[in-house]
Amino acid sequence: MRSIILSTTAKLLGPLLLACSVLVLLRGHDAPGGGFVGGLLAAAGLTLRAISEGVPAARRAVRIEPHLLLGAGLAAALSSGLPALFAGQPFLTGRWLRVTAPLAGEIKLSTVLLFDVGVYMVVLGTVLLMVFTFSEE
Amino acid sequence: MIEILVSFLLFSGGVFTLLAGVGLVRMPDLYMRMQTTTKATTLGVGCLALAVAVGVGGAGAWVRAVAIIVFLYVTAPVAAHAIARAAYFVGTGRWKGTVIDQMQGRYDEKTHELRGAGPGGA
Amino acid sequence: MNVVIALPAMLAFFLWELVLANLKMARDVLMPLGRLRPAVVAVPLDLKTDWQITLLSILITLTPGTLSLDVSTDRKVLFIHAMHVTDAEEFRRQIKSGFERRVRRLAP
Amino acid sequence: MNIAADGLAAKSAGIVLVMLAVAMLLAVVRLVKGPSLPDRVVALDLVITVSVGIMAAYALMVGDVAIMDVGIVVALVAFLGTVAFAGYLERGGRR
Amino acid sequence: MTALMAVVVGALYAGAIYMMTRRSMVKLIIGLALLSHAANVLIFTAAGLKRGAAPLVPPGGALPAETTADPLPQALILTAIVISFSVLAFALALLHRTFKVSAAEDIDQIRSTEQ
Amino acid sequence: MKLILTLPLVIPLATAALCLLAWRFRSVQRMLGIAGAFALLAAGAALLHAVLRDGVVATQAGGWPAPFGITLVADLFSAVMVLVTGLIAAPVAVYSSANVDKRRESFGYHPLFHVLLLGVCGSFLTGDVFNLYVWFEVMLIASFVLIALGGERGQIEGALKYVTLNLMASAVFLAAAGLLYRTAGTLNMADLAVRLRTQTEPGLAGALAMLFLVAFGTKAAIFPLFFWLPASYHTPPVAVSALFAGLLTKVGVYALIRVFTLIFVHDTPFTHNLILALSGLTMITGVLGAMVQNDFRRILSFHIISQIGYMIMGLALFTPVAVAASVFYIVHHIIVKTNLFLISGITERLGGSHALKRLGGFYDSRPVLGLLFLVPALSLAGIPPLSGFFAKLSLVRAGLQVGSYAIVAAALAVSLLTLFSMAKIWAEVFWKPAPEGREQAAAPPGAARGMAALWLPVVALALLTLYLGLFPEHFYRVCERAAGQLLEPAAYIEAVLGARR
Amino acid sequence: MNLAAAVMSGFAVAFLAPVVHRAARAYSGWLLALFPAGLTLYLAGLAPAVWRGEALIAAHEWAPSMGLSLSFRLDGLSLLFSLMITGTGAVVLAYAGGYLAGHPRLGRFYTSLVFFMASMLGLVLADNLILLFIFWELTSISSYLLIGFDSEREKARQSALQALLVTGGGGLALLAGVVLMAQAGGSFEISGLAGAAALIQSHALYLPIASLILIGAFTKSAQVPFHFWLPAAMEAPAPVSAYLHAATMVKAGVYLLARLSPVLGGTDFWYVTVTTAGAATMLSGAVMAYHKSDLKQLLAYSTVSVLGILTFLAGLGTGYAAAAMAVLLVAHCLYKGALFLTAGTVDHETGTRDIERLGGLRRAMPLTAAAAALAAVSMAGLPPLFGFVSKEMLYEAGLRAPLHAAALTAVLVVTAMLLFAVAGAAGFRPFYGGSPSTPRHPHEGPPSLWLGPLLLAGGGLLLGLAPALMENAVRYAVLAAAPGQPVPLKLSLFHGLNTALLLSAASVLGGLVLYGARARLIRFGPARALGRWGPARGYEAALAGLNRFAAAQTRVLQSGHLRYYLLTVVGTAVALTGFALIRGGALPRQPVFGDVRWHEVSLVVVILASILTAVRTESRLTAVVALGVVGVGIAALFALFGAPDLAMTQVAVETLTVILLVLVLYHLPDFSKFTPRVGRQRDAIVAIAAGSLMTGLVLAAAAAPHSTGVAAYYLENSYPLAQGRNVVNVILTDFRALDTLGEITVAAVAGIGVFALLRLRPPGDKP
Ligand code: NA
Ligand code: NA
Repeated sequence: MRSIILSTTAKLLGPLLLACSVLVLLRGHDAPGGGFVGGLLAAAGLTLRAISEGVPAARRAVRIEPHLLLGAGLAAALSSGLPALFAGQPFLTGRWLRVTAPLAGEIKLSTVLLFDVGVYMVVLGTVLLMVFTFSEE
Repeated sequence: MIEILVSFLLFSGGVFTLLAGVGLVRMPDLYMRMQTTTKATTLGVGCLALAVAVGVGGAGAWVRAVAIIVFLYVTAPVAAHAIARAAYFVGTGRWKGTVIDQMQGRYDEKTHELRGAGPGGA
Repeated sequence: MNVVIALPAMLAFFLWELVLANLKMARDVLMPLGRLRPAVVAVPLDLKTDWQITLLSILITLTPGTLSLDVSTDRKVLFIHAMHVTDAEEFRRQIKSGFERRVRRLAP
Repeated sequence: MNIAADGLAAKSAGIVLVMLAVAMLLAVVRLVKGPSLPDRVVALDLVITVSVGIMAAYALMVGDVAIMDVGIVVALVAFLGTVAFAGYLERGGRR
Repeated sequence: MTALMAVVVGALYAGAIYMMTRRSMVKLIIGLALLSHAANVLIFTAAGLKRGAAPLVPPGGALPAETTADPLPQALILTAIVISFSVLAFALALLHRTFKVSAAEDIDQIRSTEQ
Repeated sequence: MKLILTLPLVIPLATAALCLLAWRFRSVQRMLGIAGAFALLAAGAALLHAVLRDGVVATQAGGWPAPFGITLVADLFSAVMVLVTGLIAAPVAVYSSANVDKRRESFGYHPLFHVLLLGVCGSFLTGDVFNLYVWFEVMLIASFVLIALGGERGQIEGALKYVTLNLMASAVFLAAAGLLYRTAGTLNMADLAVRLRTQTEPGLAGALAMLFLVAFGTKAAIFPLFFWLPASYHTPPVAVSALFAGLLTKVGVYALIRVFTLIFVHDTPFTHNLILALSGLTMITGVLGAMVQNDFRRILSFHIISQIGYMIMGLALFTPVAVAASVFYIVHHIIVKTNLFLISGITERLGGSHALKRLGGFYDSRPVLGLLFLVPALSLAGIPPLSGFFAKLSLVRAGLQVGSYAIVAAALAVSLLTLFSMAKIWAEVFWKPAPEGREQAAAPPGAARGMAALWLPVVALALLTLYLGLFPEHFYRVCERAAGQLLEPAAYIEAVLGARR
Repeated sequence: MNLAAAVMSGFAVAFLAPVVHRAARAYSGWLLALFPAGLTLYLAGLAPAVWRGEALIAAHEWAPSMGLSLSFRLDGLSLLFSLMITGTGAVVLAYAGGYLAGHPRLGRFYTSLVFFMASMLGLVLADNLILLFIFWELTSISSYLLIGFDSEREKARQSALQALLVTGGGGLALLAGVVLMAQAGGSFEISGLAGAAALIQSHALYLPIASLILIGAFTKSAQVPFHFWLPAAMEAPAPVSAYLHAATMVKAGVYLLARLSPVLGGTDFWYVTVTTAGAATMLSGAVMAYHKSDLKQLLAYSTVSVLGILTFLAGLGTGYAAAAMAVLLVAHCLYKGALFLTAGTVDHETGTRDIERLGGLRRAMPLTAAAAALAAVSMAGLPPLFGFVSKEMLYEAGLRAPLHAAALTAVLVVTAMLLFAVAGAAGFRPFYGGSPSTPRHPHEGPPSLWLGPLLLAGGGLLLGLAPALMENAVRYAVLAAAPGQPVPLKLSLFHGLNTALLLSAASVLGGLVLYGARARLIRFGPARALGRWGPARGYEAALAGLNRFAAAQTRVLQSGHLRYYLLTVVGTAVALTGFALIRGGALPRQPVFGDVRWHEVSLVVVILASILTAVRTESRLTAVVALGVVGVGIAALFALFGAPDLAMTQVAVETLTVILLVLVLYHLPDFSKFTPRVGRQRDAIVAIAAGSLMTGLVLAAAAAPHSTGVAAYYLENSYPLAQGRNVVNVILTDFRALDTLGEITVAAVAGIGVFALLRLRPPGDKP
């Protein structure tokens, strides 16, 4: 839809949604949210872009092909389960690393977060793939 | 005191939202319905969000309340704009009491361009 | 004018208008419909950037009995639906001296 | 600072919740009556907005701001549906 | 409230099944969408409704509030939502293709594989 | 244990993920696909070996104790099923390389294939009802895409029915799982077994059992829930048909056997007699459906239904011999039916059609193919000494032991009609002279491409059928032990819940 | 070498046969005949031991868990049969090499034939019942492949199928009978059942067991009314007819009767059923043979008749009968084998098998004529051929029948008269008299074509002249088939002037008369009617009826209409679950409303009204909007009942769904009402029933006692152990991460699916 109002708003909301999505992803373990909603929010941002500026513009904004996002997401989620396996624990057992970073305070790096990142990527990839494909019909 | 302020905000929000509902049912054409809903809900939800911020207090509540208000204030007009525009294309009727319509006939049916200058223009 | 002054000024004006608008709206919703004078008015724009135009249209939508419908493709005209229009010219003047002026100051 | 779960504000919230729910019902009346598709979309829009209000009032009632997070997400993404409908109508899609 | 929710569940299922048994292609989609809602609300209701507190551990504490909702059904429903959304999206694409290849909007016409 | 139970999931998922990452590189995907399938086969063999050695094995995914986390558990039945999955996956992967065209390969055939395997293996290994739902869905969505991949009219129209009916079944499954959680307070199947056994009042459990019966029964394609299968199985490329024919319905059968031996055993006079009646009707309606078909793959499709009846007949009779017979029958059927579909692909490649009336003359032009057809075809009809005979014999013995004469009579009559169908295919495709004008069509361009990849899997599966027929004892013993574990699930429960009890 | 190896070697040779054929070409028949010849010698070498009363046993494990062992047992009965099988096998293989010389499928023909021979040998040697059944089925399969050998002809394919279905069906009955018998008698070994005869015969299931086994035997041995497949099987090449459908396979049923009569026989049921079937078969077979003019048909019906006689003898159960059976088996094998082969040669050389069009062939093919004449004389029961010995013993057995001896003997005599006439028609008619012109000009074929028939027919002469050669073989066969019965006779051509001899003379006279009057009698024979209304028509009608029923059933069930499928599935679910719900008494008497808040009620109303709108509207977009309201309403409920994660996800997903729906609907047709009113009402009833059921289930679940579940564990351990405050998310990413792993796989595949469906189109499809 060609509209100045829409496309200008999209320029504001797109990055905002992406930022929110990362926030939701990272906070998901402690507050409502998580990889799935995060991925959906990110996808919503890009969907908005696709609606206001057309799919090619949205594709340019994503840079990566959605298929690769799917593969990478699945690989990330899967590989989050493997360290435990090598350590003799059951598949998908969580392994944690606490890092104190400036600004963000204490960050819990963990296989669980990696798992959620995988979820995020897959959801983003699949929704984008769907929206782009349907839009381009 | 805070309880009273919160209650006041709450009731304001509730009343405005309810009015939006009434307006939506009562108003005679699409555009007038949109007028009532957009306006009333923005203030309605705004009051309610503020009520939470004041009532619950703390950074968490305030950040969330402000976020809701800002997001809603940005997105609601865009949605209204999109719908209004679309309604023009599908020819949704205007109320017979509409006195002036300076947008009539300015949309190009093919390109969807909206002419700024021309007959009836400013 | 400085943004530091313009922004709060605009916000204050907007909030005031908002409350006013909603009170008017409450009246409109509850009173007989015959009092309403809805109209779609073309308002010529002096704003240049997309950001300004968008901001203006959002503010207009959020406030009294007015609703931004669309901006002409050449960005020169904003079409506004309003609930009480007796004189289109008067309405245009109100918009231009109200929100448009403030928005222009915000981001020249 | 916090409000008591059984204080005035919480009670008000309870009443306001009913008002909001009634507003939602009114929106559904418009949904059912139509007559045009844009009218119905506007009704959906109102339902969405009112649901944000409900979440806020409820958050206040139970004193749990986590519910507000839902409102944020709603406020952020729900308008996309409306925009999509608009785009559909603009493209000349059939009702 | 459970009884009312049970009615919602029933209405969702009935609506879904009625729409799925129409011959009009698009109604099938609506039916499928209702169907996924139905299952979710059913699980949610059957698990026991508890007003208020979400299963969150408040900052500083190690345990959630005394009476929180059962988190497990919520997790199950979340998973189910994602799955049914995915499947619904696929079904949409499939219907789209069906209409394109068989040019029939009446599902009863779609029998080429069984004749 | 941890590794060996996890590999059947990790291997296909990793293969699928890597294939997605190699989206643009078809040949890389193809090699990954074949390698993954063989790796799965190896993992299945290792798993069965471990279970034969150590008894029921279990691991708690995420390291959370049962019943709070998700348990992966393999008794002999599960292990056998996983191994058979590998045994089917490997040949079909090889066959695919010559049967599936480039277009489909470019649009994700290989990752989909492995996701399907993931869903199948997950279903066999999970010890959790809801997780079973998830793996079912994984399998289903992959099958949805695979069946429609290519976009031909038949595929799409078949897929519409396949998808809709399976979604209905999934909805029933999901509802049943949710209600079961409410009733028993747990989703872990071993825990459910314990809790439902100690529950004094069956009440809701009986109704839930019926929901599960409908959900799994639809997936298994029993009477009167099988409609999706004949509507769709003959539409995709043969490799896909073969994979589906071998594996998909059997996951439904697996689930039926699992829940109706482990969880819903409180009212067997009702539930299992109901299943018995359904099994008879499934056999009969399926075989009668096959009688009137005139298309190679559609005949085979209807026979799948018919044979599902045999598989659940063993479950319904609910004796050690009967359940062992069911397990034997399932494995036999998977190998044989897959092979028949693969053969139909070869005759299609050479004869240009699946329609019986357009085929013919292969007895003279491809006598070895004739022999290769006879092995699975006669096995399917229960002709000795092939695998199907021992499957049938065991079921007959089991039925006669408990005096279920009607079902035995049905089973025997249906096996005669199966023989009739196989003879019909034989007569039409092999004996009958090639139809006029086939000579030109006989060698479509590129027909010779990768013929070895088509033949080798067929030979391998035929040898497997012969092996199971000529040396049935060893495998039958395994089935007997599997049946023992199924009917006396103490070991299963112990392995899952451990010392907690 | 032991018995198992002897049998198994046959299968190996069968699959080597094409190789041998490719190497030896013209001599392949001779070369392959060496194998059965060798087996004959091997078995003959075992004869002395058997005749000393030893039973030779070779037992190996096969599948003990299923009652199957690879156990073989050679006693007098088996020996008799196996010598026939291997001996005739050698002759037939040699003959086939000449008869089918140059045929492109000769290699595979050998395979089937040798495969059959091995199976047949296994059948008569098997001691294990399952093993016996396995070989039984294998003979059916090889028979199928051999009947359909000329597969270009549809008739051949149909006949093959018919034989397969009839014998296969009988086989299944046999399987059931055998398993039941083993369960009743406690053993799968025939030798093990010998002592259990009383147990089995007093078993409650004796009648079913005996009936099932008899069905198996009767179908295989072509007893009326299952005989029709055998004449149809004459589609097979002559060597097959001679070998399978005269000399050996069809005798498998008789073998089974003889083998099991110590276990099952001796009861009234057995006696009456078997002798009646035998008598009916011998008579009707003979009548039908008499009416045929096609050489092979005539021989086939005469075989049916002889099979009837053999069955009859097996049913009598006396030592006399067993001895007569053994002698007739051998005699028939020799003369009928020879006659089929000469018939084949005649067909091969002249191009016709119609005896009306044949004559005077003895001039062109003297050796064949000689063989045919010898065989015919034996068949006619004239001295000094073995057939005469056989007939004498037959009458003797008939006269000594325990019941109705006179009537039964009369049937035997009539049959013999008819067979006398048939023998004349088959063995003399084509070779004597004038020489009408035939499609091909006949001359004597290569040795392979005449040597075999001559050997068989000569065997009949040799045994007729020196019947004592057979004495041991017959005695020990009788000992096996009728243990404990006296074996009273010595085999000789002349037993003195007794009743049997008089009957013999009478039957020769009668036979001569019938032969002379044949041309006149066949015109109004009852056989035509039997051909038109006989069981063959029954078979066809049954098959056609079954086909029609199958088609109708499939049309109804697999109608192609998705909505009927859905209604059936839903209806089944509702019926079963509803029944179980009521049966279990889980439905609460009163719904539990608990405390209800007004805003919740409003939300519920919002949802219900939207569902109704979605269902009732005639605008699809309105339905989508209504769907959106339903989704948002549910999300609000989730939020109100402590599930913010759910609410959040629900709204996001709902929005996305709406977007996708809107994108796709653009390309899809409008809502339409296709279903007429009645159909709509029916669907509505089913839908409402399903909805009510689900409501009921939820209410029942809510009323059920809440068991302490696993929920507390998650709440308690989420933060301490899994380091997450959002318990739901911790479940998703940690406690039950495996679910989520599967779930994202579903999502990923769905994305690919959408992409592939919309982008990958069949070649030539327009975008
Ligand atoms: Na999730
Ligand atoms: Na974990």
